[in-house]
Amino acid sequence: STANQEPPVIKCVLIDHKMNDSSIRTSSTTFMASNLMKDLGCSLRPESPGVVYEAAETVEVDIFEAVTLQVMLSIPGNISCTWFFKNNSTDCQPDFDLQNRGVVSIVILKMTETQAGEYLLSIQSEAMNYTVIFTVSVRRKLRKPYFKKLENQNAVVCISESFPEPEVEWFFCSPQSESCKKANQDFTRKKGKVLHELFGTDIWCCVRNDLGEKCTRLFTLDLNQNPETTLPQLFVKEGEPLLIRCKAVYMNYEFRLAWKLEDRTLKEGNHFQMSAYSVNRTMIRILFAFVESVGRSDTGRYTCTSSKHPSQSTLVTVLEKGFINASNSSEDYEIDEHDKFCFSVELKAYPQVMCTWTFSQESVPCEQSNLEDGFSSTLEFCDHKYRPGEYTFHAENGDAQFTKTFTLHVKREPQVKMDISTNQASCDSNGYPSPSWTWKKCIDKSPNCTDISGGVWNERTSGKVSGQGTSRSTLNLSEQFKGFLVECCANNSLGSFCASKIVNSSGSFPITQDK
Amino acid sequence: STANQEPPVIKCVLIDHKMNDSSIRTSSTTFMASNLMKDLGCSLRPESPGVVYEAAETVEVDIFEAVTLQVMLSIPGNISCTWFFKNNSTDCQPDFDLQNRGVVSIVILKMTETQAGEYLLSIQSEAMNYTVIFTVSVRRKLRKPYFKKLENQNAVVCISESFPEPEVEWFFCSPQSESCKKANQDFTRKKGKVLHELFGTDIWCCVRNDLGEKCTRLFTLDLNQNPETTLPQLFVKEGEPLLIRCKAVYMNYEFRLAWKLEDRTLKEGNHFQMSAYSVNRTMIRILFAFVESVGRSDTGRYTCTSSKHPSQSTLVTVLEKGFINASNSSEDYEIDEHDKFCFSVELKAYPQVMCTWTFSQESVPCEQSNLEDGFSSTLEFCDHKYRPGEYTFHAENGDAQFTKTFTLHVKREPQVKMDISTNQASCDSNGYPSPSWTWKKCIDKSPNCTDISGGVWNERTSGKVSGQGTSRSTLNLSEQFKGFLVECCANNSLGSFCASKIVNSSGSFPITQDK
Amino acid sequence: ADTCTFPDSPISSTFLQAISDLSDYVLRDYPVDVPANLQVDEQCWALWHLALAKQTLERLKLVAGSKLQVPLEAVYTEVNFVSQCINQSFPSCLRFRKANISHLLLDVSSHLAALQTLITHQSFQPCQQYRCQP
Amino acid sequence: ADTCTFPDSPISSTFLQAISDLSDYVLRDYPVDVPANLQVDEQCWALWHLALAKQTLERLKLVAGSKLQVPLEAVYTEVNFVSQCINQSFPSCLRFRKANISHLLLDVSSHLAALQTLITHQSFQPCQQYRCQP
Repeated sequence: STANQEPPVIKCVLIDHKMNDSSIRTSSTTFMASNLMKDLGCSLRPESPGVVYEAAETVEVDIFEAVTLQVMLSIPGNISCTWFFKNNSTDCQPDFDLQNRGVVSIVILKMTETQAGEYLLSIQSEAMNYTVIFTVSVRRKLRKPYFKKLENQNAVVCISESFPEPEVEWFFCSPQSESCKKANQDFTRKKGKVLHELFGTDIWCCVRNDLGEKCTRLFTLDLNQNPETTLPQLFVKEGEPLLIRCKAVYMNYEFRLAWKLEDRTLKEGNHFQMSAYSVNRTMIRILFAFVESVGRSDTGRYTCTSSKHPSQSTLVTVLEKGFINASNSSEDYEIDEHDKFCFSVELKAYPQVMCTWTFSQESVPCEQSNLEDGFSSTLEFCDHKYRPGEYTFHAENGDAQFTKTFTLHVKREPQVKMDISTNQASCDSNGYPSPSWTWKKCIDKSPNCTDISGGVWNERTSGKVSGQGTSRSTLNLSEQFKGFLVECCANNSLGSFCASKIVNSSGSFPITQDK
Repeated sequence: STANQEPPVIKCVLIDHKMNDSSIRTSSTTFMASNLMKDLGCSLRPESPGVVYEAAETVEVDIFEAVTLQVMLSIPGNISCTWFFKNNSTDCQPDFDLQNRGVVSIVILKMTETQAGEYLLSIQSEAMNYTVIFTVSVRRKLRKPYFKKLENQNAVVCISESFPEPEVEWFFCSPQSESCKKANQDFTRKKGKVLHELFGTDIWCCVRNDLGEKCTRLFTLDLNQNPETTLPQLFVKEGEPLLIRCKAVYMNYEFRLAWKLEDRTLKEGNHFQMSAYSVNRTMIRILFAFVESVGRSDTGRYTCTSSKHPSQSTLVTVLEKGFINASNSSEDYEIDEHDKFCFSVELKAYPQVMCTWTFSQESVPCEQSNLEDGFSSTLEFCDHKYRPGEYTFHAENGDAQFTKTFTLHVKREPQVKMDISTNQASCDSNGYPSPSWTWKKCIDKSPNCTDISGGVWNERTSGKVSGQGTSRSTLNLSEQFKGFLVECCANNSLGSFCASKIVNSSGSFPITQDK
Repeated sequence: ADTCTFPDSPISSTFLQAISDLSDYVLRDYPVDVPANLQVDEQCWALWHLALAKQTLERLKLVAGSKLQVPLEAVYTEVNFVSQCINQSFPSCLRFRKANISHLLLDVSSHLAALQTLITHQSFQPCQQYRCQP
Repeated sequence: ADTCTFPDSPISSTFLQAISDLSDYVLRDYPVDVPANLQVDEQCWALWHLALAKQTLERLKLVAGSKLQVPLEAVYTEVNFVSQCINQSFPSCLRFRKANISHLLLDVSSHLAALQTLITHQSFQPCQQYRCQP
C-alpha cells in the first residue's frame, strides 16, 4: 500500500470577493466584486494523528464580506470530502482542474460572528485521508460613522461598519471638549442609532467599541452665523451617502429655505424639511439635502438659500477613490538640546487616515484630531526626546498611502577622547555639527606649543543612528614627537574641546581639559 | 531749648479683651473679657521729618474682637494729643501713671473691616512733638462652621467666624467625594446660610474664603442604619451651641421619636421635630436636640428613642478648654530607598487642629481629612523624598499644642572614596547603616592580599542632617606599605564596596571597583 | 384600638409645600363638588371636609395627565389618614355645590393647619358619621 | 398682501409633541366651550375651529398654574398664525357646547394635520367671517 507515501503538498487560498464599500449599500445584491486572492500558507501540523494541514494564521474577514476558502490538491485522482463546521457537516463537490487535481471550496456569503469559528475539511483519496483546518474570525475594526436619512421618516441614522458592533451615541456639543462629555446628560447626548430631534446647533455622532471611539459632525450650514471665510469643502466617495443640513432661525414663520446644486434646484426626493417654534414665536427651519449613494453627477456647489437670510454654500466633490495630499519631500532639522521642536505634517485626505511615526524600528500611532472640515489636518510629533536620526511618518486610508522622512540633528558639544598607541595618536568626538580638528605639539607643562599640519587625516564613522556619527582625527607619531605633549582640539559652533598626552616610551596618561 | 534733646522712649501696647468665643454668642453684651497685653514694639522711624514712632508690624485683630491701642510715654510732663483715623480726628484725654507719665489709649469696640486702617496719634509735650503710627487690620482666618437653630423657625443656620466673610454652601453628600462635588447641582448643594430642607440623609455645611475651605457634618443618628459599633462621641466647648439630629423612616406615620439625656427627657425648648411623607405613604421624622450655649450640665449620653426603631445614642462631652491627645514619644524609622513609607500621627483633638510637618527648617501644612466623628484623625506625611534626618510634627488648636519628632534613616549602599596623602590613606562612605571597615595590603595586579589589623581608626562625622552622617576609616602608612596596593572595604547590610590605590612616592591613582 | 385617635401626628410639616406644588399644575377654575350643608361642629368640621376632599382627589387621579399624577398623589397622601376614622360614603342628606379646585386646595391646607396642634390630643370618634344641616 | 395666504407654512413639524406635552399637564375633563353650529365648509372648517381654540387657550392662560404656562404657551404658539386671517370676535349666531379639554386638544391636532399639506397652496380669504349653521 502507499501508506508511507509522502503526504501531498496542498495549497489553501482565501478569495475575498472585495465588494467596494458602495456595493453593500446598493439595495441590489449583485456582487460588484473584484476578487482578491490570498495564500493562507497551509502546512502539515507536526506530530498530530493522521495527516493534518493547518492555515498559517487565523483568517480575518471584514464584517458582512463574502469570501471563499479554497483548497487545491497537488496530486490528481478522485477524492471525496466533507466540511465540518460547528458540529454540522456538509458533503462537498470537489472540482477538478486541467491536470485533474481536486479543488475544494466553501463560500461564506456574508461574514458575521456566527460564521466565525473552526472550518475542518476532511478529504479521502485512494492514496490517503487528510484533513485541512482553518480558523476564521471577523476582523476587528472601527469605521468613522456616516449619516443617512431614515427610509420613510424625518429622521437621521448614524452608521459605522465596525466589529465588534459599536455603541452609537449622539452628542449635541463637540465630544472633544471636556465640558460636553461631563455636562448634564439629558441635554447633551442621546444613545441609539436613530435621531429625530434634528434642531440642535451642533450635532455629532460617536461610535465606540473596544478598539476606541470615532466621531463625525453632521455637516451644517447655519444661516444665522456669518459664513466661514473659505468655502467649506466636502468629499464623498462614489457609492457613499451624502447628508448635509441647512439651518436658519427667524423671528416668525414667514421665511423659506431651499437647496440648489450649482443653479438647479434639488430633485424632489433629495431633500426634506422640518420646522419648530421656539421662544416667543421664533421658528427654526432645517432643510436636509441627501443622496442615497452619490455618483459623479452629484459633485458641485450646494447652496442653501433663504428668503430672509444671506445664503451659504459648500463644495461637494465626489471621488472615485480616496486620496492623501501632502508634500512628501524629506526634511532635515537641526536643533539645540533645549529647543521646543515638533515634527509636523499638513495633509488633506479622504477618508480619514490612520498614521504612525517611526524612529529606529519603534513606531507610535499619531494623534488624530477630529477635523472640523472633515479632511484637512496637521499631525504633530514632539516626543522625539532629542534623539538624533531618521523619523518616518506613514499614513494610509484604505485607498492611498503616504510616507515622509525627517532627519533630526541635535547640536552637541564635541567631547574628545584621545588614544595613543606606539606610532599613532587618535582623537574621537561625537559633537554635532561635526567638528573640525587642530593638533599641537607642546613641551610638557609649558604654554608654548606649535601647530602640527602634516601627518594628520580625519574620517567620519556613521553612528548606529544615521546623520549623527562620530568623527575621528589621527596623527602619525614620528620620532620627533617623543617626550613631547601632543594635543588635539575638536571645535564646532558650540565650543572647542581638547585632549592631550605626553608621548613617551612606556605609554602616557591623558590630561583632558576644557579649553 | 530742648530741641536737640534725645527723643523719649515710648511703649506701645495692644490690649486684647479676649472675649472667649462664648461671650459673643450670649445675647448680653457684657464683656467676659480676660485682657491679653501684647507689646507692639514701637520704634523711631529713621530719617522721617519730625519724630515719628511706628509699631513693629501690622496689628492683626480677630473679627468682632474688642481691643485697646495704648501708648505709654517715658518722660513725665503735661501733654495734649489727638487721634487721626481715616481723615477724622478726635482729641484724646491722656491719663497719667504714678510717675505722672502720660498714657494715651483708643478703644476699638468691635473689630470690623471699617475699623481697619492707619491710626495716627500726635502728641504735643513741652519738650517736643511726636507722632505714633499703628496700622490695624482684621486677622484673616477661616473657622470650622457650626450649626444653630434659627430663632423662631424650624430651620438650621450654618455659622463660621471667618474673615474675609466666607461663602456658605450646604451639601447633601460628603463634599470630599469627587462625585458629590461634580454631581448635578440642584440636588446636591444649596448656597446660603439657612437651610429649611432638613430631611437629607447626609447634610454638610462648607465655608470658603481665600484661605481655603472647611466643612462640618450635621451630626445625625439614623435609626434605619444599624448603629456604629463604638458609641459615637461629640465634644463641645463651654458656651458653644449644640445641635444634633435624629432621623427615622417608617412605612407609615404611626411612630414617635424622643430625645433623652441620660434618662430624663429633654427640656421643652431644647428640641424641635419635623416630618414629611415620602413615596407610598412612608414618613420621615427628624427630631433635633439643641442647646444655645452648652454648660457643664449638658454633658452626658443623648439617646434618641423611637416607638418602631431600635434607639441609638451619642456621648456629648462639654469641655472647658480644647485638647489634643496623642502619644508624643519620638519614633525612629529605617527604610529602603524603594519602600513605600509615610509618617503618621493618630490624634484626638477638639477643636480641629492646624498642623505642619517640618524638615530642615522647611515646613509644610498637613492634609486635614474632614473627620467623620469630628475629633479623631490620622495625619500622614509621605513626601519625605527619602531624605534621611529629623521630621517634626506640630499641631495646635487655639487651646492646646502638640509636637512629635521622627528620625528617618534611609538604607544606602556604602559607596567608598579613598584619599592618600604622604603618611595616611583614608576612606569615606555615606552608606547606612553605617558600614564596618576592613583593610588589605596586596601586591599590584596579583590576587593574594593580606589583612591589615593595626594602625586603623574609624570615626563618624554627622552629616548636615543628623542621624545620617558619613563614616571614615584611616590607615597609617608606615614604610612597609611602600609600593604595595592598599584596599579599604566598607560593608553594611546592603553590600560591600572597596577602593584601592598603590602607595608610591609620587602619589597614586584610584582604582575603585565594586566587590 | 380606637381608629379615631392619632397618638402620632399624621400631619406632616410639609403639607403646605405639597398643596402649593399641586396648584402650580392645575387650571384654577376646574369645577369640583364641595359639601354645602354639613352640620357646623367644632370637633368634626375639619375632618369631614378632609374626608370629602380625599374622595374628590381620588376621582381626579382618574382624569389627570401623567405630569399631574405625582403632585396629586403627594396631596392625596397628606390627607390619606382621615379614612382610618371616616370610611363610609356620605349620607343622602348631604348636598354639594360647585367650587373651583383652587378653593378646595385652600380649604384642605387650612383644615390640616387647624388639626395640626389638636390631632394627637383628642378622639374623633363622634365624627365617624357625617351629620347634615337640615 | 392677502393676510389669508400662507406662502411659508406656519404649521411646524412638532405640533403633535407640543399638544401631547400639554395634555400631560391637564385634568382631562376640564370643561371648555366648543362651537356647536359652525357651517360645514370644506375650506374654512379647520381654520375656524383653530381660531376659536386659540381664544379658549388665551382664556386658559389666565387660570393656569405656573408649571402649566410653558406647555400652554407652546400650543398657543402653534395656532397663533390663524389670527393673521381671522381676527374678529365670533358672531352672535354662534352657539357653543361644553366639551372636555382633552377633546379640544385632539381637535386642534387633527385640524393642524389636515391643514399642513394645504396651507401654502390656497387662500383662506372666504374664511375671514364665521358662518353659522341655521
